[in-house]
Amino acid sequence: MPKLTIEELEKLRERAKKATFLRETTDYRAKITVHMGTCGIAAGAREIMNAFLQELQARDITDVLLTNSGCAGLCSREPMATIEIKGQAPVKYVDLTPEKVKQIFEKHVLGGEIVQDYALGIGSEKTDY
Amino acid sequence: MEEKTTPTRYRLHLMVCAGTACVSNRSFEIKEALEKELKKQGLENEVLVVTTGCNGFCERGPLLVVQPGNIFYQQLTVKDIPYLVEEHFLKGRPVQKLMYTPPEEKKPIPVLNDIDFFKKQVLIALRNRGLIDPEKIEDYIARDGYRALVKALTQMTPEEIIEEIKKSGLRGRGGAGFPTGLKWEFVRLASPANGGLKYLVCNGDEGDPGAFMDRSILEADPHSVIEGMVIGAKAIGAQQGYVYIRNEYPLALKRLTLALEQAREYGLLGKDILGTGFDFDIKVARGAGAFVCGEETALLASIEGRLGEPRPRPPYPAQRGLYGQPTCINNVETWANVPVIINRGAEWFSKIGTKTSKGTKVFSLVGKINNTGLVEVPMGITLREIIFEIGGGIPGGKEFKAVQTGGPSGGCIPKEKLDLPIDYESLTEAGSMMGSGGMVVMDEDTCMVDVAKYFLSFTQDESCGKCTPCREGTKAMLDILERITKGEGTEEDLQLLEDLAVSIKETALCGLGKTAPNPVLTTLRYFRDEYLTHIRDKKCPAHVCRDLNVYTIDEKICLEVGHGCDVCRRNCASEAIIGEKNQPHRIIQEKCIKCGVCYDVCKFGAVKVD
Amino acid sequence: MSQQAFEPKLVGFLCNWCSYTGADLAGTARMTYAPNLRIIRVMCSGRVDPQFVLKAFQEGADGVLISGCHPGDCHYQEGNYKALRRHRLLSKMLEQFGIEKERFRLEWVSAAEGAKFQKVCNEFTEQIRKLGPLSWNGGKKNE
Amino acid sequence: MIHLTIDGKKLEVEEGTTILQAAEKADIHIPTLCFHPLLEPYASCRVCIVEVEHQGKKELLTSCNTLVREGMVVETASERVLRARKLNVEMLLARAPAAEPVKKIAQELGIEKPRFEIKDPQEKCILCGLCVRACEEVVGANAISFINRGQEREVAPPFGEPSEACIGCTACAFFCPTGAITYEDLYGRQVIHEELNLGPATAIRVPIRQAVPMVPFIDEDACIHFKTGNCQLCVKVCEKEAINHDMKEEEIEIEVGSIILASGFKPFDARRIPAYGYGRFPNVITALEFERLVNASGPTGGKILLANGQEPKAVGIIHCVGSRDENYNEYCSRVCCMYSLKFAHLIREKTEADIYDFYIDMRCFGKGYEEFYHRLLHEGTKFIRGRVSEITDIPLTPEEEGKLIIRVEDTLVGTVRRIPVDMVILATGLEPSLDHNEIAHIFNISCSQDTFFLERHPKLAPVSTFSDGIFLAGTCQSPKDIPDTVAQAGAAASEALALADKGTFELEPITAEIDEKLCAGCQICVSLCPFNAITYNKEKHISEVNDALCKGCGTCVSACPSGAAQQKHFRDLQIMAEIEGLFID
Repeated sequence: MPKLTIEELEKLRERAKKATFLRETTDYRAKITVHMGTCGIAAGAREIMNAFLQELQARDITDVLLTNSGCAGLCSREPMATIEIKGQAPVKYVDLTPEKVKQIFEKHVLGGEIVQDYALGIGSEKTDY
Repeated sequence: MEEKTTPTRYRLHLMVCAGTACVSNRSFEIKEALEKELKKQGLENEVLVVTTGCNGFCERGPLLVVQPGNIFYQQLTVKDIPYLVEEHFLKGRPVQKLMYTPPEEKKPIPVLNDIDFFKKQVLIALRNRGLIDPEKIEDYIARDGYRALVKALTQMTPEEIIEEIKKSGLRGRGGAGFPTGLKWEFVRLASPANGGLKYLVCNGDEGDPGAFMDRSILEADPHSVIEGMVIGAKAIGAQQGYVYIRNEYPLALKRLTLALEQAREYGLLGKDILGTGFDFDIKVARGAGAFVCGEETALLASIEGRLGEPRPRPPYPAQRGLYGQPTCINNVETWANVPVIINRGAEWFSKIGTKTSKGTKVFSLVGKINNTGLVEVPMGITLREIIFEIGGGIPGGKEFKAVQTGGPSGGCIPKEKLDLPIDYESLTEAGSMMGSGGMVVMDEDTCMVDVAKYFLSFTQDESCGKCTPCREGTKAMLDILERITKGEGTEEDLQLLEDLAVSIKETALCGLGKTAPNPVLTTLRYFRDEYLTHIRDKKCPAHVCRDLNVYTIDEKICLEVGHGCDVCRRNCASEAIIGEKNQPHRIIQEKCIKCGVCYDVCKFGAVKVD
Repeated sequence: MSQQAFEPKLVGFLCNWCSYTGADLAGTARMTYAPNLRIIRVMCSGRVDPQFVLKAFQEGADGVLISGCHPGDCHYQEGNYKALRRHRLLSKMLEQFGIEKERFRLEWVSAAEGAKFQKVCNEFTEQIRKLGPLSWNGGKKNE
Repeated sequence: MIHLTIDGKKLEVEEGTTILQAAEKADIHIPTLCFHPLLEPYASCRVCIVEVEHQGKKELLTSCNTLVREGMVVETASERVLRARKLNVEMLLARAPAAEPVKKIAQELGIEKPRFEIKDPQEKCILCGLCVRACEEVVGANAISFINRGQEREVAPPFGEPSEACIGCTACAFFCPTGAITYEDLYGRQVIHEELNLGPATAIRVPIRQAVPMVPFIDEDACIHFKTGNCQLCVKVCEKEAINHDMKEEEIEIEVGSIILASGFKPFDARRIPAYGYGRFPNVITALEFERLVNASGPTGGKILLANGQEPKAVGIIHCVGSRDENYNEYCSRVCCMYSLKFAHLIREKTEADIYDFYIDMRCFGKGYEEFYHRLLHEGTKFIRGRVSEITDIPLTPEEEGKLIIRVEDTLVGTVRRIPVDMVILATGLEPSLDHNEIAHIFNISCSQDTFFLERHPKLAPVSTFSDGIFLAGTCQSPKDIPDTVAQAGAAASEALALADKGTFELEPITAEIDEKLCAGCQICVSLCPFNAITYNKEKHISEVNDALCKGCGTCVSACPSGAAQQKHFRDLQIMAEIEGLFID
């Protein structure tokens, strides 16, 4: 590693921040929860999780929180994911596939437009996330 | 430099504490188990395991904090890992049984920030604790590391840096609390002899029993110390720095050495730092663990390879220090504070704390307290807040008796002073001192004479032996305390003890000697009765001083409750207990060696100690 | 002349400072030594011109002694070294003339060495006595 | 200048003065233990504490290292000071009850017995560090240091092993205020100064008390500075600033007209006669050692004592040690008889001892000498004529037990006798000085058979040498006593003076000359001349002799191929004629 100049240090800082933002950021624009109960995993939730991760990585997004939770109770419609945009009501998507994930991610997470086709329903409460 | 692709995106960062306390609780095994288990579950690309420096809540180690979310897992064992990985990291169900439950409560607290221990802390010196891997410079840089350095090197003159530090009100965290900016100014204005260099030293020789602030900072965030030192070097005009660190801190030594290498590699140390033309490098000097080497002149002598003993001041190191040159010597914690002050400004810093003592102070909270560990609190916080809110009070529902601050040089503060706001002046006023931040909590089972004896035996043992009062005086005081705890003390002894303590405090050569009588002086001041009980009644109220204990068996309880179980007799090594099964037992006092075994083995409370 | 009756005629060139004084000492110390040596005083053994030696042999000398100060002790610093060099060369030349080199001797005798002078003198006389007369006319026309 | 008050006295002292120094100026005594004016303050004993009031703050400070400040008010014996000082001294007394300086201060402070535990009643070391600092600061050897901590602290060389760094200078013992360090303790490195040893006691000394000039010198072999480059304490204490270690021996050329050699003698080394046991028996001493012993400024203050400090009951004086002996020197050293008689007289005067004088012949040739001999005969000195064959300590009879026995053939009685004595004085003879031969070489003079310098003529020129302008005086020429030496020295001085007075110098007439007509200009003579007396005249193409430089050796003459060079009075023709003359029977 050659010696840094000040500009290079700042660039390095930017990159390092992206690698570690998870540890600090509490202020997310959106939160994606993949439901990963035994039922979800059996139905392919891992793939869904990976698909979301890839989307985040590919677009280098740091203001969206991706997390998992246990079974949401509707095992027959797994894999499921809940998407919460800050200030809006959470939306549950069901019967997901990686392709659907892509669309949902682009339209809903990035665009803010709910993909009604895949959505199970929209919650009434609003999230503070 | 080649641009790298965006870093791998993980879903979770698992921050495993790898401070010395957790390491000795096998946290590295936890880490390995985690990695193994994650791989098994195919999560290695989703979940990242990070080793961090000391989290502070050492009582509960090994610790794991899950990010995002700040979920706090504690007292982990390797056996817990497969379950934890599957449940939480795979299935998203946080594991409650591994979370922290405060004593006398039922419900666990999942999030770190909600735990009392962490709630009241204000992190400046420990700002990166649990958030970075100390062995990765990138992690430090991500947390605004070396930003203050850039500012100091490019936007500030040395005078401005010193002015900023002066305005911040930062005072030496090593004990005496000398204003840091003023010290820097002295060194800046001093001219080196014979065209030599000025030196800058980081005092990492932490010797107080039960104190581990410096170790923790060096282990958790070595770069913050390095950055502080480079800024200091710029301010005073030094080109060579030393970190004096105990060789018995292998982990801190390793991480510091690694950090220095990384900083050098990145051009943050050495020649032409960040292309600004400023040269400064740091060497590591390892100490052999003599307490007196924490005294600055002894420390400098030790770096020079001479006998580690203090020399009279003046001249102060700022005038004639290392190799006879002006030397700025500050404690680890002080250096770690510097980058933050430069980054956030003196004004911000000086808002924290009291009128005379600004910022925060790291304390190591140990002794009879629920939450032992490392805490960083703002100056001005009361002892009560630290002990009862952060520290969670005294275990076993026992009564708080005193807190010993400032290590062997400090004094014991009784419960009447619990509401004392902590700063340099108030502690000195109370007969103790800030010291480097040791805080030993004592409960009702503690004998204050014994405590004084303990600390004095430590200073007596660690005295370099150079000056008469410290060498001979501490020994003489210890002899008196020995006599008192054996029931052989007289009231003249007490007078002599007090005279000695005052005289040593007044005439000893260095800080070690001058403060060595503090534990005796404060216990005499606040717990004189206890001394008198030892002397007059030949009794130790806390039953700690064994020679003063008298063991007896309550024959009624022995017979009626215990039915003369005979366990005590069988366990008595000196055959001092007579009695047969189903009969009451009795202790022959002449034979009793006061070992206390009978007291410990009696299940019925028939053995009494007085 | 029988061999027993042969009394060699010897010529000695003695330097003024050492050997001549040494001879004087031998005399004042009443040491007896062979009367065969006839002494010519020179200021320094370095003054001894090879001609003198040849002249002496020519005139009928059976042996010639040059005696000077010990090396390093020369009153004139280095005259005796020059005598030494000349002695070496002249000895070779004398051999070519048919004169035994034993007949030409160089000795270092200091002013304190009266006894040594005595010894040298006696030895040299005996040596030449054994060698017998020289009878060398040195190329001088027979008279 | 700084103004301060010490014990009510107003003082004005220079900046940079310590309180201790200031107090000393005001004649105020502050007790100290670890302080030494030649060493940096160490401030470890904490006995010199004083109470200082400065800018409204009153504190106890050590006076040895605290510098004075304007307006300081110092109390050296306030109640607070005394209380603390007393405790510190009391503690030191408990540590080192045998340390005299501590005892003294303790007494001054009214401490009778320490209240603290005494570990070793014989302990003297107070850990003041003077020895360690002397070794570091003064000597620069760093051979000793403190080891261990606290109560276990002690002074020792590295690892407690004899230190290679120790140069055996004993500075540590010198600085030790309590006598805790002794020479012998230094791991056998220290040579104990023998009672009768004439060797150096200190690096700076006058050679002997009667030395002329009476000026001290630095013995480079003993001086610490020349070993370690440090120390230079003498420079610090010399108020006249007369000491300069950088001074080197230098060669000074002085042009003179004449030189008087008075290079003296050396005494015969009595070790060369093993049978006399010198060096083996401590009570066999040489004449010079005896001379030192009886000297009032000597090691015993002039008392005649044996090595064990007792007075001898019988003393033997042996004459002609190394003189009149074929094995050593054949000549008579001339002075021994008379000084032996003097010794006998002194011993008679100062002790009750029997005196035996073993002589070959009594040589009392000078004025009043014979009379002195007679006086001694009357005083009862026993004169035994005979050469002593052996001195032994192996007794044959009970009387000889513990004595030195002198075996001698008494030639007057004709028997071999064994005489037990306590002390034997060897009347060692005189020998030319050590650099005698070197001097002879430098001045190009001869030595006589006895190896002393040779005079030009024993009767006609007894102080001249064969080198013009060089004269002899004293024992370099032959053994002689003081009157003779003085006489000869006077003569030598007159000879030299005569030359100087005359203003002219007579040259030997025997110089070389070069006949201009015959000289071919070959320049052989030029290169041969050891005195550069011949120069080549380029104009005339001939060589020319400078009469003033020519010493007349004639080397050039014998080398001249053309016969142009001739020596006055020793012309070729003259010598040839001489040779011819030899053979005219």
